[in-house]
Amino acid sequence: MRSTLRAIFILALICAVALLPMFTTGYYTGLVVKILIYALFALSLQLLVGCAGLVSLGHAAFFGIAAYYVTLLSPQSGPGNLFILLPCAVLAAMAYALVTGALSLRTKGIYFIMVTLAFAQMAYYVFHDTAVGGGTDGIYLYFRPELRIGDWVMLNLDDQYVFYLFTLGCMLLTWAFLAMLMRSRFGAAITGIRVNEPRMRSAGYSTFKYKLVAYVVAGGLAGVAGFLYAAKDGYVNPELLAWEQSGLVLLMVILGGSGRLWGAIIGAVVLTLLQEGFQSQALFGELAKNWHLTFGLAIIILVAILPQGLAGLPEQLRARRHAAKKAKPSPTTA
Amino acid sequence: MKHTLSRTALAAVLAFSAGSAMATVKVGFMLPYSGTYAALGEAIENGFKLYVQEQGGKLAGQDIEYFKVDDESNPAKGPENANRLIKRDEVDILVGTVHSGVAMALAKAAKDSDTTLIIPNAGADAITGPLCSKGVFRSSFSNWQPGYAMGPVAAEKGYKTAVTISWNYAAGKESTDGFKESFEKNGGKVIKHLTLPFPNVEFQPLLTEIASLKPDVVFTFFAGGGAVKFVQDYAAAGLRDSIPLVGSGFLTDGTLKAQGESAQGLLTTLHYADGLDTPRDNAFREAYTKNFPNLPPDVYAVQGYDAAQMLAAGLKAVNGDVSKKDAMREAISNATIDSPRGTFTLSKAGNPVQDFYLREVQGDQNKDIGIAVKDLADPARGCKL
Amino acid sequence: MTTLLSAKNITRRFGGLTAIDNVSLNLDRGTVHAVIGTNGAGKSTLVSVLAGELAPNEGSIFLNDQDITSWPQPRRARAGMGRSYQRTTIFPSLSVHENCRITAQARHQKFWSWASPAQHCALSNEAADRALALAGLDADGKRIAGLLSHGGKRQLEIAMSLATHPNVLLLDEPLAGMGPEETDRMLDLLQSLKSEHAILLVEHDMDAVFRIADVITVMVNGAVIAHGDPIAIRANPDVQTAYLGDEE
Amino acid sequence: MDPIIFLIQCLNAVQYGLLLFLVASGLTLIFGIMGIINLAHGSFYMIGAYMAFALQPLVAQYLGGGFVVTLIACVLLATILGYFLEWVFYSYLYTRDHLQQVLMTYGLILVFEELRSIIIDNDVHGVAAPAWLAGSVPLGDVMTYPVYRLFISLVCLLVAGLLYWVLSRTRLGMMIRAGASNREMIGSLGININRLYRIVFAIGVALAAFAGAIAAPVSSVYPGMGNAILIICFVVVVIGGIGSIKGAFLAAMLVGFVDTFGQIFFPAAAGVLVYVLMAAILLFKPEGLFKQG
Repeated sequence: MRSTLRAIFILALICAVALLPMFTTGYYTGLVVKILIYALFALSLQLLVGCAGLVSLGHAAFFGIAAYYVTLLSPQSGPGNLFILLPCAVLAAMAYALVTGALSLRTKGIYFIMVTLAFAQMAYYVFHDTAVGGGTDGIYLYFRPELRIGDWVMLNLDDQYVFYLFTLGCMLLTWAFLAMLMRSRFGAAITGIRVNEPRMRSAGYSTFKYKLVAYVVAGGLAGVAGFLYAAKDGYVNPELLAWEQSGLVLLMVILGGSGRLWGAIIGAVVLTLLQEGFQSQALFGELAKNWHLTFGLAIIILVAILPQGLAGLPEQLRARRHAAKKAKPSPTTA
Repeated sequence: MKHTLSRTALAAVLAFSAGSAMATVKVGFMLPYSGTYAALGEAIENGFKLYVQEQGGKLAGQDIEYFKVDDESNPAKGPENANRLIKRDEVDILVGTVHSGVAMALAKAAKDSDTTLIIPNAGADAITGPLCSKGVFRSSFSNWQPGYAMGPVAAEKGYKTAVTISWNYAAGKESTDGFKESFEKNGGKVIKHLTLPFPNVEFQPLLTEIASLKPDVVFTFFAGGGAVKFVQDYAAAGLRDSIPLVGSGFLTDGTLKAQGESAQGLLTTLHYADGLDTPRDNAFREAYTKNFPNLPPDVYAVQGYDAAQMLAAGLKAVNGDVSKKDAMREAISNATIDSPRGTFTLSKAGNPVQDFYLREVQGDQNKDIGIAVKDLADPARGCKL
Repeated sequence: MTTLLSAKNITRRFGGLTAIDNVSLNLDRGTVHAVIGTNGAGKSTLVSVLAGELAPNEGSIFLNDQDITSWPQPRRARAGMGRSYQRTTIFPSLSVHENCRITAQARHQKFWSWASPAQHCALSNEAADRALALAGLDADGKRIAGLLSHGGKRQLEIAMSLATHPNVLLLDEPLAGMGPEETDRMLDLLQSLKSEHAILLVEHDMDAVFRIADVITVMVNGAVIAHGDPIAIRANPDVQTAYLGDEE
Repeated sequence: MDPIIFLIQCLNAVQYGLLLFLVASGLTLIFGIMGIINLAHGSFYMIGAYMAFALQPLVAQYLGGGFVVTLIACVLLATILGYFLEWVFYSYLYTRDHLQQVLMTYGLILVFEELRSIIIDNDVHGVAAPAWLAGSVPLGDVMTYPVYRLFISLVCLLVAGLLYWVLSRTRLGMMIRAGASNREMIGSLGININRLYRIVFAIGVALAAFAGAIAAPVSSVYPGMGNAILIICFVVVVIGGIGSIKGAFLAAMLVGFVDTFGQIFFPAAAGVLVYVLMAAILLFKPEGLFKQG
C-alpha cells in the first residue's frame, strides 16, 4: 500500500512540475529549467558519491566539455541536429572521463579528491587561456539544436515550453536509468565496492573495471546536463568547469543526502532556491547585496546538523527518537 | 460613510488609469559595482543620473524608475543577471555594461527578448558586428577605434617596431588589433603581442620580456585597477625612460590620482580629453564636480551622460510611450548627440562616429594636444543590418 | 588426494623486514591444513600472498598445476579460491541473503546487463541459499546482517566465501572471539566442508586445531620450523620451545 | 634567452615559490596534524593582504610606524584570529569526515569573501612599498629588478629557516612532527592535544596572512585573490606529501619554476602545466614525494 501511495505522489509531483510554466512568468520558468539541469547534474555525481563511494571534486569538467562541444560544433547559420550533437557531446565528456578516470582511480581517499580537482582545472585552463573556447569571454550558441531527421523537424527546442518539457524528460529519464542501474547486477557490485572494496576483490570482482565504467557513465550523464545548460542560455564560458562549480554540485549531493538517489534532486532544488532567495531584495532587503554571507552560513549550518542530508532526515530523527526511548526507562517496566 | 468611500475609490481608479499615460520608464542598470571595474560602473551611473537630473528628473515627461544588478565583471553570470532585469523586473531599457564579455551576453539576451539596450562602455567589436541589431546602441566606442587612432600617431613619431600587451580577453585583443592595423598601414611592425589572463596583475614576467625584446614603443590596453598597477610596474621596472609607453585612453582615465608620478607624460588616444575648453564640456564638468566632488569627470561619466541623452532623444520622438519600440529606436539611430566630447552621430550599426583626441598626461589631467583622427567610424565588420 | 594449491619457496619482504622467509606448502582436497605460530609469525601475510592481495618477492604459486603467481586476486577468486578475513568484513546494511548473493554473483558476472534486476539472477540466488544452508543460517535470510550476533557474523563470513563455489578455502582465524558451542558448530561445519574443499586454517585455538587439522605447519618469524601430522607436531621439541613453551 | 633574463626569471620563480611555501606550509601542517582539509586557507592569505592595506594608514597615524610595524601588526592580528577560529569553528571539525570538512570550509570561504566586501570594499587597491625599498637594482644595460621583490624573497627565506629551526630544534617542533607522522600517538604521549592543535592552527594562519601582507605591494589587493592561490597551494601540499614541511618546500619551488618558465615558453598552456605536473607525480607516487608516517 505504501509504495502505491508513494508512486501516486511522485506522479502528481511530475505533472505539477510539467504544467508549471502555464502559471509562472518567463523568469521563474527559466529558474525551474536551471533547477532541472542541476538536478540532472547532481544525479550524475550521485552515481559516483552516493552509489560507488567515489568523492570527485572535478565533476564539472565533463559538464563544461559537453557544453563547449555542442556550442563549438553547432552551425552559426541555423540550428544543429540534436541527433548528432547530443550523442557527440556526451561521447566527448565520456572520452575525457575514460582517460582521467583510468589515471585517477589509481589513487584513494583525499588524493583521489585532489587528482579529480587537478584534471578538472586542466580542462578549465585549456578553455580559459587558449583560443579554442574563445578565452574568458566564452562563445555563443546562436540557435538551439532541434531534433531533425532529414528535414522533418520532430522537436524544435527554440520554443520555451518544448525545451522545458525536454529538460524535464531528460532529468526523469536519467533518474529512472540510474534507479534501474542500481537494482541491476552492476549496481549491486558498485554498492558492494562502496561498502567494502577488499571483500569484493576477494569474491572475484575486478573492482577497477567497475569503478571506471561508473566514472565514465557519470561523466556522460554530466555531459547531458552540460548540453542542456549550453542550449538554455546559448552561452558557455570557462567558469562552467571551475572548481566552484564542482564544489556546488558536490554540496547539492551531500546536502540532498548521498544515501538515496533522489537526495541529489532535493539538494539541487533546495540549494538553487537558497541561492535565489538570498539574492532577492524582497526577502532579505539590504542583506541581499551580501548574499554570499547568508548563503555561506547556511551551508555551514546545514552540513553540521544534517550529516545524512535532507533525504536522510527522517531516518536521522527516527534514530534519535529510538535512542531517546532506549535511554530513558519507560515507566511501564517499574 | 459609504458615500465618501465611493468618491475616494473613484479618485483612485482615475489616478490609476491616468497613471498609465504617466507610467514610468523602467531603466535597468547592469553595471560592475564590485571588482576591478567598480569605479567605472559608479561613474557611468552618476553621468546618466546627472543628465536626467538636469532635465528635472523626467525624460520626455516620463518618470524614470531604476533597477540595479551588479554584474561583478563576471561573464559566467551574464545571461542570468540579464534575465533578472529583462524577465523578472521587465525593464523597458537596459543600460550596461563595462566588461566586454558580460556585454556580449547582455547584447544576446537583449536581442533574444527584443529589449532596447544602450551600452555605456564595453567596446566589444562583435556587438556592432556579428551581434548587431536594431535595438542595440553604444554611447562609447568600439575597441578597434582608440587602438586604430594611435597607429598613425606612433608611426609619425618615427617608431618602427612595437610590442602590444593586454589582458587575454575581447577588449584587449580588439584594441591591440586596431593599433596593429593602422600602425602597420603607416609602415610600422608589431613584433609581439603579450597577454595575461583577466584580471591577473602579475606583470613582472612580461615586463622582463618587453625589456629583452627592446621595441621602439609599447602599446597597451588596460583599464581600472589593472591600468593603475601596470603603469606603476612599468615605471618601477625602469622601462619608462628607455621604451616609450602609449595606449588607449583607458590606461590613464580616472586613474591618474592613483598612478601619480609614474604616469607623467604618457600619450593616449581617446574620444574625450581634459582641457577641451568648449562651453558644452565646461558646463558638464562644472555640474559633475558639483554633484560628485571627489570623483573626476572622466570619459565613463561622459559616456553615461550621453547614454541618457540617447534615451531622451528616443523618448521625445514617441513622446514617452516606450511601447512604440521601432519608432523610438529609429529616433535614437538618427539622433545627433550634443556630447561634452563634441557632437557625434551613430553609424547604422549603432556605434558613435566621433573625433579621437591625442592626449598627454600633465599633472592629474590628460591634456588634449590635438586631434589624432577626425570622425572615425567603426567598420562594423560582419554586421548584416 | 589431489593437490589443489601449492606454494613454492615464497618470500615476502617489507623494506628491511622479511615477513615470509622461503615458505613452501601444499593444500590437498579433503584435508584441513592448519598453520599456527606466535603473533607476527607471518601467518596473515601468507594468507594475503596466497589470496593475491600481496605479490611475493620470490617463489611461485600453482592452482591445479597452473602458475597463478602473476594473477590478481579477483582472477584467482574466479578460479576457485575463497577467502575469509580475521576481522569480520560483511555488508552490515544489506540482508544476510543479499550478502551471499553479492559474493555469489562474482561467479556469474554479466558486466553489461544493466536492465535485469540482480534479484532475478537464479544461479546466484541458489548459490546463496546453498551457502546459507551449509553455514546453518538458512533461517536468518531476511535479517539485516549488521544485527547478527558475533558468532552469526563469523558464520556469514564463511557463507559468503562458500557462495562463490570455491574449491580452495583460506580461513584467517575463523574462530576468533567465539564461545565454546559456536566453536563446536564452526568445527562441524569445517568438517562437513572437508570432503569437497582444500582448507587452509590459520588459527590460535590449539584444541580446535588439534581436533580438526590433518596436517599442521608451524611458523616462527616468517619461517617454517615444523610440518607434519598433529601427533608429530605436538611431540616435536623445537615446536614446544619456540611456541608451546614448557606446557608439560 | 640571454643569461640576464634567465637570472631575472629565476628570481621571479624563487620569489613565487617562497610565497607559495609560506601558505602551503600552514596548510600541510593543519592537514597533516589535525587531519582537516581547510579550503578557507586561501582566505587567510587574502585577509593578510587586506590587513596590510587597511592597517597601513592606521599604523602610520597612531603608532607612527612604517611598513615593518604594519607587517608585525598583521601577523599578531592573524595569530589571534587563528587562535579564536580554531576554538570557535575548527575544533568542531575534528570528528567530521573529509567530505564535510571540505563543504563546511567551502561555506567559510563565502563568509570571509563577503565580510571582506562589507568591511573594506570591492575595489582593487595598490599597497605602496616602503620608500627605502621602492628602488630597483640595475642588471645589465636595460634591465632592472625591483628591490622589493628581493626583500620578499629574503624575508620569506628567513621565515622558512625560522620555521625549520622551530620544527627541528624545539620541543614544540618535536610535538608537531610527532603529530604529523602519527596523529593517534601524540595523545598517548601526555601532550595536551587541544593546545597543540590551537597553536599549530594559529601558526598556519599567521604564515598565510604574513605571506599575503608581504606580497600585497607586488600582487595588489583584489576580491577573490584567496581562491587563486588556494588551488595552487593544494597542488603544492599534495605533491610534497601531506604533513611534510620538507615536501612542501621542495614542491613549492618546483611549482614556482614550472609556473614562471611555463608562462615564458608555453604562454597558452601556462595554467595547465602545474596540474599536469601534479597528476604525473600522483600517478607514480600516489602519496606525494615525502609522505609522512
